[in-house]
Amino acid sequence: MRPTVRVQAEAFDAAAETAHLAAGRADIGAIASFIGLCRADDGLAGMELEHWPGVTDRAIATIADDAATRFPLTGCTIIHRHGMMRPGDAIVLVIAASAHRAAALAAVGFLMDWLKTRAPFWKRESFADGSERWVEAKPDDDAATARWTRG
Amino acid sequence: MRPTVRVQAEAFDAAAETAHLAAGRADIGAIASFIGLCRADDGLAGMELEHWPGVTDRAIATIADDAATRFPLTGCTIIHRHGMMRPGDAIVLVIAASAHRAAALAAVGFLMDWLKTRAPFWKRESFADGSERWVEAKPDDDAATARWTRG
Amino acid sequence: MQILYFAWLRQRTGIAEETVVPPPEVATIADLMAWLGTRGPGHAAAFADPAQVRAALDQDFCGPATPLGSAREVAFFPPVTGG
Amino acid sequence: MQILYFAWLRQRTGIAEETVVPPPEVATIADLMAWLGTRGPGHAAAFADPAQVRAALDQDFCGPATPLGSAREVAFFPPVTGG
Repeated sequence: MRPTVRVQAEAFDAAAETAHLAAGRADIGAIASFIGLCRADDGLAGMELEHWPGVTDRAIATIADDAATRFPLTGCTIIHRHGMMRPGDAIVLVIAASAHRAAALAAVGFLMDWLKTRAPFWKRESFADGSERWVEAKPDDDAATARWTRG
Repeated sequence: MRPTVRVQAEAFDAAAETAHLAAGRADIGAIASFIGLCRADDGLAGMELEHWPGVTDRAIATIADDAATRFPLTGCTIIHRHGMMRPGDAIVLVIAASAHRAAALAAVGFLMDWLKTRAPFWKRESFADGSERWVEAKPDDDAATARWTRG
Repeated sequence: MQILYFAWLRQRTGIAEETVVPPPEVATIADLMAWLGTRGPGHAAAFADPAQVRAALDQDFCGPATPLGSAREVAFFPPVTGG
Repeated sequence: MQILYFAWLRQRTGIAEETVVPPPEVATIADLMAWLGTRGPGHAAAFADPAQVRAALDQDFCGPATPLGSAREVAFFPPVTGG
């Protein structure tokens, strides 16, 4: 199983990516997916996602390969956007396909926890009043990621 | 939040349902979804899903309302098909939207566990050699559902 | 009293529903299963292993010890397999 | 040695990258942060709280005690906030 990983400025088409994972197969019983979107909290006007070209892609590919060894997946797709996001924009897409639902759902949870805490992205929020701030990492996200290394 | 619940013979459009949950909102940070599909295991040719008209719909609506009290969701959609499924066909769609990813992902896991063990559907598999069998309930599924009632 | 059968209970009894008037000593779901099992070979096959049969009384899922009370409809079916 | 800055480290230093030749006593990532912090007020602001700075040595994430060895590229950035 070769994961699909893309870091891109363009919007993605979740339905097309899902169809691509399932095309021509009859061994998939479960497709779990996650879309992360830009919220308009606190009068947010936009959010700029900075990445490290080349390195971010490879870091995500490593995480995807790790997921493929942890869970019996038939396919896995991760697309993470960079650049300026507006409220309502979709930022990240994770899809995991498997014979069974538990593996597909767990893989998506695992991948999102790792993307949050290990993929080199930095978010700068800009607000209607012209102010800006860098988003700080959340201890909760680190704790969520630590779940996967315990035991 | 009013969940959307449908039990129908027709195929569903996951992308349209997702777009419907997100339309006109900027308070959604996470959309988790699950699609269950018919696998071609053991030469399966088709799977007939029997339901209890009226009662199945209400049982799913009750589960969806329960999810909405357990998790801070902005929206939730459950569509379950009945009738004859062929390998590769999508059978069930669950989508949960929330401000944050943990709630959306947990709600989808919760809903799938409950659909598997509490929603009145019965599956009859038919095989290439003409044989048929009723799918038996899995102890694993009961255990998965029991997770949500512990503690 | 209306009885509904689903899945292999419908297949074995050969009917989706029937109207019955059980005798007064049939007081619980378990009693009703035992009594219905005497109605013919198909019914006997359907209720041969009561542990594999689930029930709903007036559309509420219930266990075998549940009293029938003034129920108008009882449904019998195997453990569900949705999702 | 090539130094890369991301996010608010880039903003505070005012540069995305620079080439430096640290003195031989600069042996670890922590040493390098302290030394870079002396290069000007922007650099001082960037490295004012080293606990908030993460590093990668030749594109591998590493801790502050990591020896620089013969590294060609060191990147500095805040804790990541993807997803």
